[in-house]
Amino acid sequence: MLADLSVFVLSLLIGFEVISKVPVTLHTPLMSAANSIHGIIVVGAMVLAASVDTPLGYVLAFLAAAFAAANVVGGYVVTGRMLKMFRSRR
Amino acid sequence: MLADLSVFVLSLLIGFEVISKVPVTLHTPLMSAANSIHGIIVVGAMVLAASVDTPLGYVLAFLAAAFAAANVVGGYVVTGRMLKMFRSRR
Amino acid sequence: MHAELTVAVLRETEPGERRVALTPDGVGRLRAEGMSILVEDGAGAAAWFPDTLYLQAGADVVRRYDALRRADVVLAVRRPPPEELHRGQVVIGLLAGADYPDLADRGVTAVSLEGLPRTLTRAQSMDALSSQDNVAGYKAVLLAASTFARYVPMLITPAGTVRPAKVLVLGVGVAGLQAIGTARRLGAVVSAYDIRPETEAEVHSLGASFLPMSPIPTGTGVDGYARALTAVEEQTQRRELGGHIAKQDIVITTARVPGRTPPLLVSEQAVSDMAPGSVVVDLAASPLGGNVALSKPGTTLITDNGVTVIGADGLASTMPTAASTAYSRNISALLLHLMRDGDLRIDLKDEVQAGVVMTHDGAVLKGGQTNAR
Amino acid sequence: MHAELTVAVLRETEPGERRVALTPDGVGRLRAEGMSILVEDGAGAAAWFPDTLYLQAGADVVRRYDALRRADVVLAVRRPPPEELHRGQVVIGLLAGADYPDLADRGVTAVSLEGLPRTLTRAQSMDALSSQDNVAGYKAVLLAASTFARYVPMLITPAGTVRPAKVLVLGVGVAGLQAIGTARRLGAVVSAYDIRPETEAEVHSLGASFLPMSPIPTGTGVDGYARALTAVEEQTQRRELGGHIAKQDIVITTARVPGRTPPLLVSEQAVSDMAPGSVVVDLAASPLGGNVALSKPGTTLITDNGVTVIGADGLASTMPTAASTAYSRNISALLLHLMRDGDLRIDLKDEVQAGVVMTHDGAVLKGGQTNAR
Amino acid sequence: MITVIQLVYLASATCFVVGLHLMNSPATAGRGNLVSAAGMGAGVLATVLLIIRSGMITTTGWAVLLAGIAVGSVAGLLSARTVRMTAMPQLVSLFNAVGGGAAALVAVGDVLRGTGAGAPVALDVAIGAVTFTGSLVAAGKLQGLVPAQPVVLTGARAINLALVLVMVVGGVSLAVFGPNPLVTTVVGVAALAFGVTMVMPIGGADMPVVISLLNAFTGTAVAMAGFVIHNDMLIIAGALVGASGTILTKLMATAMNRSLASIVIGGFGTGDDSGPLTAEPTARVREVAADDAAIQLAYADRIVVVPGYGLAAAQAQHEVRELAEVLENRGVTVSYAIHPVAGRMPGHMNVLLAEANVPYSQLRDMEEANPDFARTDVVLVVGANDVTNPAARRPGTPVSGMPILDVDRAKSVIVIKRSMGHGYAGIDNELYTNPKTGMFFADAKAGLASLTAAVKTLA
Amino acid sequence: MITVIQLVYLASATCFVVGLHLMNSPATAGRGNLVSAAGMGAGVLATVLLIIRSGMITTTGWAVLLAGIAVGSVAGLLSARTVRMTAMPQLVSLFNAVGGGAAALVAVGDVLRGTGAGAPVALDVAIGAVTFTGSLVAAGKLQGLVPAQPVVLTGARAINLALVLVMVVGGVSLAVFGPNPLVTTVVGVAALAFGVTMVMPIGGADMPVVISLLNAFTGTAVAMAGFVIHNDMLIIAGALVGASGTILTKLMATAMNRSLASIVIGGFGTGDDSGPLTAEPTARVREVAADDAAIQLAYADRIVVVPGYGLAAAQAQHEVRELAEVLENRGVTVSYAIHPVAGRMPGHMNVLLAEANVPYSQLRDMEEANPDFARTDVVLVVGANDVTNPAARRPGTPVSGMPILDVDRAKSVIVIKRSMGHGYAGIDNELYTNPKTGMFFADAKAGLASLTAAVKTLA
Ligand SMILES: NC(=O)c1ccc[n+]([C@@H]2O[C@H](COP(=O)([O-])OP(=O)(O)OC[C@H]3O[C@@H](n4cnc5c(N)ncnc54)[C@H](OP(=O)(O)O)[C@@H]3O)[C@@H](O)[C@H]2O)c1
Ligand SMILES: NC(=O)c1ccc[n+]([C@@H]2O[C@H](COP(=O)([O-])OP(=O)(O)OC[C@H]3O[C@@H](n4cnc5c(N)ncnc54)[C@H](OP(=O)(O)O)[C@@H]3O)[C@@H](O)[C@H]2O)c1
Ligand SMILES: NC(=O)c1ccc[n+]([C@@H]2O[C@H](COP(=O)([O-])OP(=O)(O)OC[C@H]3O[C@@H](n4cnc5c(N)ncnc54)[C@H](O)[C@@H]3O)[C@@H](O)[C@H]2O)c1
Ligand SMILES: NC(=O)c1ccc[n+]([C@@H]2O[C@H](COP(=O)([O-])OP(=O)(O)OC[C@H]3O[C@@H](n4cnc5c(N)ncnc54)[C@H](O)[C@@H]3O)[C@@H](O)[C@H]2O)c1
Repeated sequence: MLADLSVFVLSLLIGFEVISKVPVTLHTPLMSAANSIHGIIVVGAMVLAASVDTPLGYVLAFLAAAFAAANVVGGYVVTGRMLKMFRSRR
Repeated sequence: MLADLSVFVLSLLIGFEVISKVPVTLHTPLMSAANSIHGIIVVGAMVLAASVDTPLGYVLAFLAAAFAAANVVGGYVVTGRMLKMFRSRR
Repeated sequence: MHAELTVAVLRETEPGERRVALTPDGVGRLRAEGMSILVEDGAGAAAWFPDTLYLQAGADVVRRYDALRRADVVLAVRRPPPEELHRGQVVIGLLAGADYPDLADRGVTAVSLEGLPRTLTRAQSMDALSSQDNVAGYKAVLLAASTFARYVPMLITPAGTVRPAKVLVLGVGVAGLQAIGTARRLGAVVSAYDIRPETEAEVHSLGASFLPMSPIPTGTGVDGYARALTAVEEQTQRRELGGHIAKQDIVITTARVPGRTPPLLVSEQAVSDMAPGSVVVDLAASPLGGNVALSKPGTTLITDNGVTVIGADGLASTMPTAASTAYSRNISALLLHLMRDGDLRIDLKDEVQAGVVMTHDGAVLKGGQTNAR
Repeated sequence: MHAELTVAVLRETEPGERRVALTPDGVGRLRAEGMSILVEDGAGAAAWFPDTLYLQAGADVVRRYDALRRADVVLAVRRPPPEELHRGQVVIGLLAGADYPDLADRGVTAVSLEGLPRTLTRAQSMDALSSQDNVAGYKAVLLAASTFARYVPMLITPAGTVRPAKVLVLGVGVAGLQAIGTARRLGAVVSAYDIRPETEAEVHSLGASFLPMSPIPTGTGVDGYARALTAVEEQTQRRELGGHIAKQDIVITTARVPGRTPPLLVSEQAVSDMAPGSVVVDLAASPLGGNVALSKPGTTLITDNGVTVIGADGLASTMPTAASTAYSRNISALLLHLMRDGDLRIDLKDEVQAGVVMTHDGAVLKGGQTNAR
Repeated sequence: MITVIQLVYLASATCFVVGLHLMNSPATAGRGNLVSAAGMGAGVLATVLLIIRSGMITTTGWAVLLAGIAVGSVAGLLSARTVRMTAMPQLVSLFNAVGGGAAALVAVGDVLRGTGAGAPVALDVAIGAVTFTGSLVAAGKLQGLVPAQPVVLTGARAINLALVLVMVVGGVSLAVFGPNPLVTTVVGVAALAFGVTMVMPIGGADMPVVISLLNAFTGTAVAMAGFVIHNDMLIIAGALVGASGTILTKLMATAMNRSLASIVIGGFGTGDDSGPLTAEPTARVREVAADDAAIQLAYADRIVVVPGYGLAAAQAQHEVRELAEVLENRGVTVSYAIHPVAGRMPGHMNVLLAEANVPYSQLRDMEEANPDFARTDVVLVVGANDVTNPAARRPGTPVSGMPILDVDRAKSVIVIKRSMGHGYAGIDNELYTNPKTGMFFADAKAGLASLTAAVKTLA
Repeated sequence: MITVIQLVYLASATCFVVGLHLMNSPATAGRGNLVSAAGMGAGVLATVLLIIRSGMITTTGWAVLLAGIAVGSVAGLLSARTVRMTAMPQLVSLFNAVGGGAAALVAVGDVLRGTGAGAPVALDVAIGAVTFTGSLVAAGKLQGLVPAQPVVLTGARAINLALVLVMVVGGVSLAVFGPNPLVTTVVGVAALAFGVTMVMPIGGADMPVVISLLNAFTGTAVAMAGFVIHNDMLIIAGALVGASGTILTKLMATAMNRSLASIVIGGFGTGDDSGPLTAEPTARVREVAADDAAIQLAYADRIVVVPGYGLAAAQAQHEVRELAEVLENRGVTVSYAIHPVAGRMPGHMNVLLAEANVPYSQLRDMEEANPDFARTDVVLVVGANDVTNPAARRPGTPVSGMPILDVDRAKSVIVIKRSMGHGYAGIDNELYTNPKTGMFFADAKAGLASLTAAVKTLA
């Protein structure tokens, strides 16, 4: 638990540091990128699916997996589309 | 060990992020500041002193404590002196 | 009228007038609209447009008599003698300066560029007063700088440091603004003054400073022009200006009030307080008086204390190529504006025409009566 | 000599010469060094320095005869008549233009500013050729711009767009550089050319472009001056320049070679290829010929094809206040340089003196024999 | 094996950090997205190995999992591919909703198994659920399915307080007394309700900020889920998003001149009070900030600058030349279109631009400039007004009949002026309400300087 | 209790991060140092509690500990207080040595107790020991106690290889077979030797980079010590310093136009080969980079700009005005001193500066400017040479007798020019070798632009 807390705090610090001076136009793509990253909850859904055996559990697992997968896949694709706008030159 | 490794890697990432675009004139004070921070080894020296009971151990502990303390105290004072140069205006 | 409008361009007769009403470039433009152009021989010579260029542009170069006889429309800079014109003819130019009845009596339609409603945005391309004032403002600075016995810009040299000349521009209309811009280009330290309050920002927009003077209530009159000041206001203004003028190296005055003699801004005393070698250029100099007490149009005099006072008269005419090029643009834009379906048709409901048409069908119209400027 | 050096300032006698050798400011400076100053009455009037200013500065204003009689040192712009000077007197000025024996014969010590070794860094404050050329280069542009019948800068106006004037400066010495700078200030598109290769960077440093011409081997001669070209080289140069000149609106020439007649750069053909209304100013115009085929010093002529050719002569004198102020600095710096312990002492071992002292003790010295410029 | 998986997890987390880092600049952003996606892929693969190795998963579990992933992936892919650019924000909000929902479900599942441990579970459920409904409402508002105006229920404050109380009490009880499905459900339901009541009162204009905030919430929820299932990668990634999302939210709020507190607390209480007031005048103009304008300029091929009296008034001639130089150094073609009556005197702009040494070759008069606007990427209008007013093309206005610079033919327009103030003719300019036009409200001198600075920061 | 201590440790580590973050800008650097020191204090206090609570420490232990800390603190304090500013780098290097030494000793102590575990111990000992001797040698080189020139022993490459081999084999054996005092000693001794042989062949000019690298080493050693004694704070702080130190080292090497690899590998093999070549011409001139010049300018009160022909040649008049404006906006007083013969024609500088719209009121001629130089903080010489050459004050040079701008009377001078090239008079300028003078080698236009950019980044 304490080790997890260290990890949590350090990750927060990284999060603060990494978003330094971002141009306003990148705000939306960055938000979208962050959005895709929290799609990592798909791992949680997988772990959940591996540990349930009741109908309710399966429903939960299905929902979680579907939600998370939509988040991951959609998130990266949308972010990629947004970023294409910047690739016109050089 | 694995948790420690996570902590280590995350701290490395923070270290990389935190030194972003530093003006050349701050290189020396920053180096000095980083230098003071590794004076935290004084904690190691304290832990060592708390766990030894042989003459050799005491010698080691004494040396480690003296070394580390010099690092800490000297480091912060020197850094402070360097930074005073920037405080002339505003 | 006939299928093709015939337009004549006359050689100016007034002495010292070097401009021409239409340039070869303008000939091409009007011909493209289906007009045929007659140019009096030598009309453009003084403005460096030889007859050959007119011929190349497609005009007929003819004798004055022929041009006048055949023309439906006569383009001129200054008013041609009325007796040369015939009934039904249209004459366009800067015709003001005398009354219009003689033109009306001959049945000539007189169109004067001076009557243009200048605040009308779409009429700006016809605004000859602006284009000619612009030339005058520019030239006034060159004239002053050439007359001035010192450098205008600051220079730090092995033979000493010279401070930049101080230039004051009084009256910040079109000519005044161009004078400010040109003087700044040459490196002068420029200040300016006008009674219209909106000019302060315009002066700053050219990097010059505005003279700190006690404010005069609502100096702006109608149509963006200045109003005439009362005698008391004028006197106060002159006195206050005097102190500033004494410190200047070059003073350029351009102040005018429509339909009035120009205000007297620089008194004799003010001139005599200036340092020897200073130069004053009065762009408003007129036979009835100018902005400067001593100025006479067309003459340069040197006061006892060594101040050169130049009564500028028709400076635009001393830069005839530039002035004619702009004038030609203005007059052809106006001519085209008067055209309806290939024919010239007077229509006094049109805002522009109401301003510029002075006589028509034997009558002196409103524009001609108020005798704008 | 006496304890106090007496210095006289003469009124210039040459017609059109408006400069004065010492300004009231210079009087103050020399008096501070313990000299007493005599000023001929009216000496500074043409340069806008009235006698009163000289009196205020501590000079004695006297008649010419008195000044000449009492003076140890005579300061002049141009050479005063030798017969007015007396034995032992020192005369300082721009004395070249004739031979020196007459001065030597009268036992006068002649010190000419033209002989100054100009590459000597510390002599720069005495360099009257530079300071006067600087005035001339500046004034040449004003003159050309005032003569030119169009605008120099680009202007986009409701009456059309005017392209900036193209100005070509030939010969990029002191006058040429100042002409470039001034023309650029006015907004011209400036190009320039000189045979000394180092001038290319200097031209660029003023934001102008250097004419692309086939290179001429080692155009630099001695002392930083240009060398005279061979007849073949000259002809090639003229031919090549011709093509460039035809495209220009204004051409200003300043090319000189020490001790020679100025090179002919602009042929008659080149002038006749220019457009009507163009202006050529020849700063090198001299009785023996200038840089432009048609130019005569002091006269302005208009060619058949409408090109105005101005043979400029002593332009510095048309800006007398600026020119005199600089000259006064130069001449007093030189005078002070000649002083040793409060006395004027000729010492030909001194590099500067070796250059400027033309006659001394009845002999014409080296400087006077080579007759620099 | 477990060690290897853990190492992969750590590597994945590192990829997320590096990916976000690269997204800080347009030049490397694309690569950043790929790095982050690679991390994601590695993490998922490692987890597949993990659950295979653990051998606990049932066949049904596999089926459910794969079905869920398939359904979600297809839905996500299709929606992401087909959505119009303008609808992106609502889609992001939807992804946010499902992400938060998934995080909440993971905790719920844990509670069901009776293993869910204390505070993290409560936080996960509460934050995840708030994010779920909050994001749905936000998406709805942007899409127009839910009214965009602030909707304030009577007694909103009381309801909000009650919901928060329920969540806090439930959370504490979960933390103290251990997992309890009923309490979890109560907390979850309260959180779902709170998500709605929190976002409903916030105006549509503030939605981007709210979405970003909810994004940070999801990140935090995922981190909590990481605590719940003891997975470092989830903790790292979640905390990363939580923290960076928070900063981003703050930056966005600042860029929009809003304070975060006023948005959220405004929502809490009396509704978006400043919204309706400013909505009217600015409703139809699109405001842009220096950074955005800079990116538009920096990535354009052809730019035309249209100077006007405002440039002169601000004496910004040097600044405009400097910006043009910086852009040209990037390979952008820059020219100036000078209207004949721009400024207050004939040739006003020429005097200024010559002073700033703008090369004559870049100046175009109206006749030369107008045909080229259609091929221009961005027109930068600096303190010009009347000379660009399309009203001149219609009769009946003070400027009617004056030929104008046809800047509205360009692909996009950026206007620098201080306000919606009028020009010399004293009339509104329809250019400013054109959807192509971005208004950059600033003094010309300062505005151009900040544009230059912003362009310089772009790699 | 342990939990609280762990939380304090985490807080301390956070303080280090925040402290370093604040050190990124001169404006907040002071605060950063305090925050970091506070973190250190908290960490030490928590450790005191920890060892009291563990109750394991003997009285002798206490005595030894306190004595050690007292001795070290006094030594550190005194040396830090009394050292001259110019000797700071060697002192930092000494602190570095003792820090590395302490880290190595902690691992050694752990091995003695028989608990030291595997790879971390080996790494700690090896890195700590290398740092210890390496830093001592570096400090010695800077202080002049050890020859600053690269010292290359015959067979250096072979010796180095052998030492590395010993460390690797020893380290692997420790990792695989567990703690062993003898092997530890062998590794430590090899590392001590390697520290010497590594730094000896590197030239004095590269020492700052080497010290920074050794600093990063110490950080890594401390992190390893953290692994050894299972202390997160040590891991975090050590890794932080290790990573940031590495980046810093790279930045420093780049700023000095050296590649890190060439410095270290150069040291390994043939010695600092490029050193002696460049040493001669630049030996007596002090080169400055844009950022440093910018800081000098930004924090000055009075600045005088001295333009010369180079400004004209580069057509940098607009850039110089812009820099002056940025500085004035910070409250710096800026004026221009114009020498009468600066440039190539009378009034050359006037033409240029007027074109850039420099206000006349800021221009001073030589007579006005010279008396003020003594009260000037920084003179910025832009492409001027002869007109500042103090050789003019002595007879016998081509410029003798020419009055010059007395820029060498100012507190400091920054010269922008492209090289050590001569001016018109073709002679060396003694100003450039004046210790007050920093040479910023750049084209005037580009150099001024980068100065402006750098000044703008300063808060
Ligand atoms: N050229 C001539 O000869 C002449 C002579 C007289 C009149 N005019 C008339 O003047 C007008 C010229 O048109 P234009 O487009 O150049 O100018 P304009 O229509 O007068 O508009 C100028 C705009 O600049 C903005 N502005 C003022 N100060 C500013 C600053 N410091 N920074 C940024 N923006 C600033 C103002 O908006 P904000 O207040 O919102 O900033 C204003 O809307 C025409 O109507 C023309 O007819 C021309
Ligand atoms: N004013 C006059 O009337 C006149 C006329 C003729 C001669 N002179 C002589 O000219 C000299 C003027 O002195 P000064 O100090 O102005 O100039 P200077 O002594 O000629 O020195 C100019 C310096 O500028 C540097 N430079 C050249 N291009 C540069 C660029 N693009 N960016 C940055 N630096 C550049 C050169 O050094 P790098 O190559 O290292 O960059 C050079 O050392 C005096 O000796 C004077 O006697 C003056
Ligand atoms: N619509 C347009 O775009 C357009 C075009 C050209 C001119 N105008 C405007 O027309 C107006 C008149 O310009 P103009 O150049 O023909 O003016 P003008 O020649 O009539 O007068 C010149 C200036 O003198 C000033 N003046 C008069 N009495 C004065 C006094 N006692 N003291 C000081 N100054 C005094 C006037 O205010 C004016 O600025 C200006 O506002 C000008 O901007 C507008
Ligand atoms: N020491 C100093 O600082 C200092 C001061 C003043 C002048 N100078 C130098 O003295 C030199 C002469 O200057 P000047 O103005 O008296 O020169 P000048 O009047 O003798 O000649 C003017 C220019 O004409 C050029 N020229 C001659 N023949 C030419 C030809 N056939 N074609 C084209 N150009 C030709 C010359 O190269 C020269 O640049 C220059 O190098 C100048 O920089 C140096």
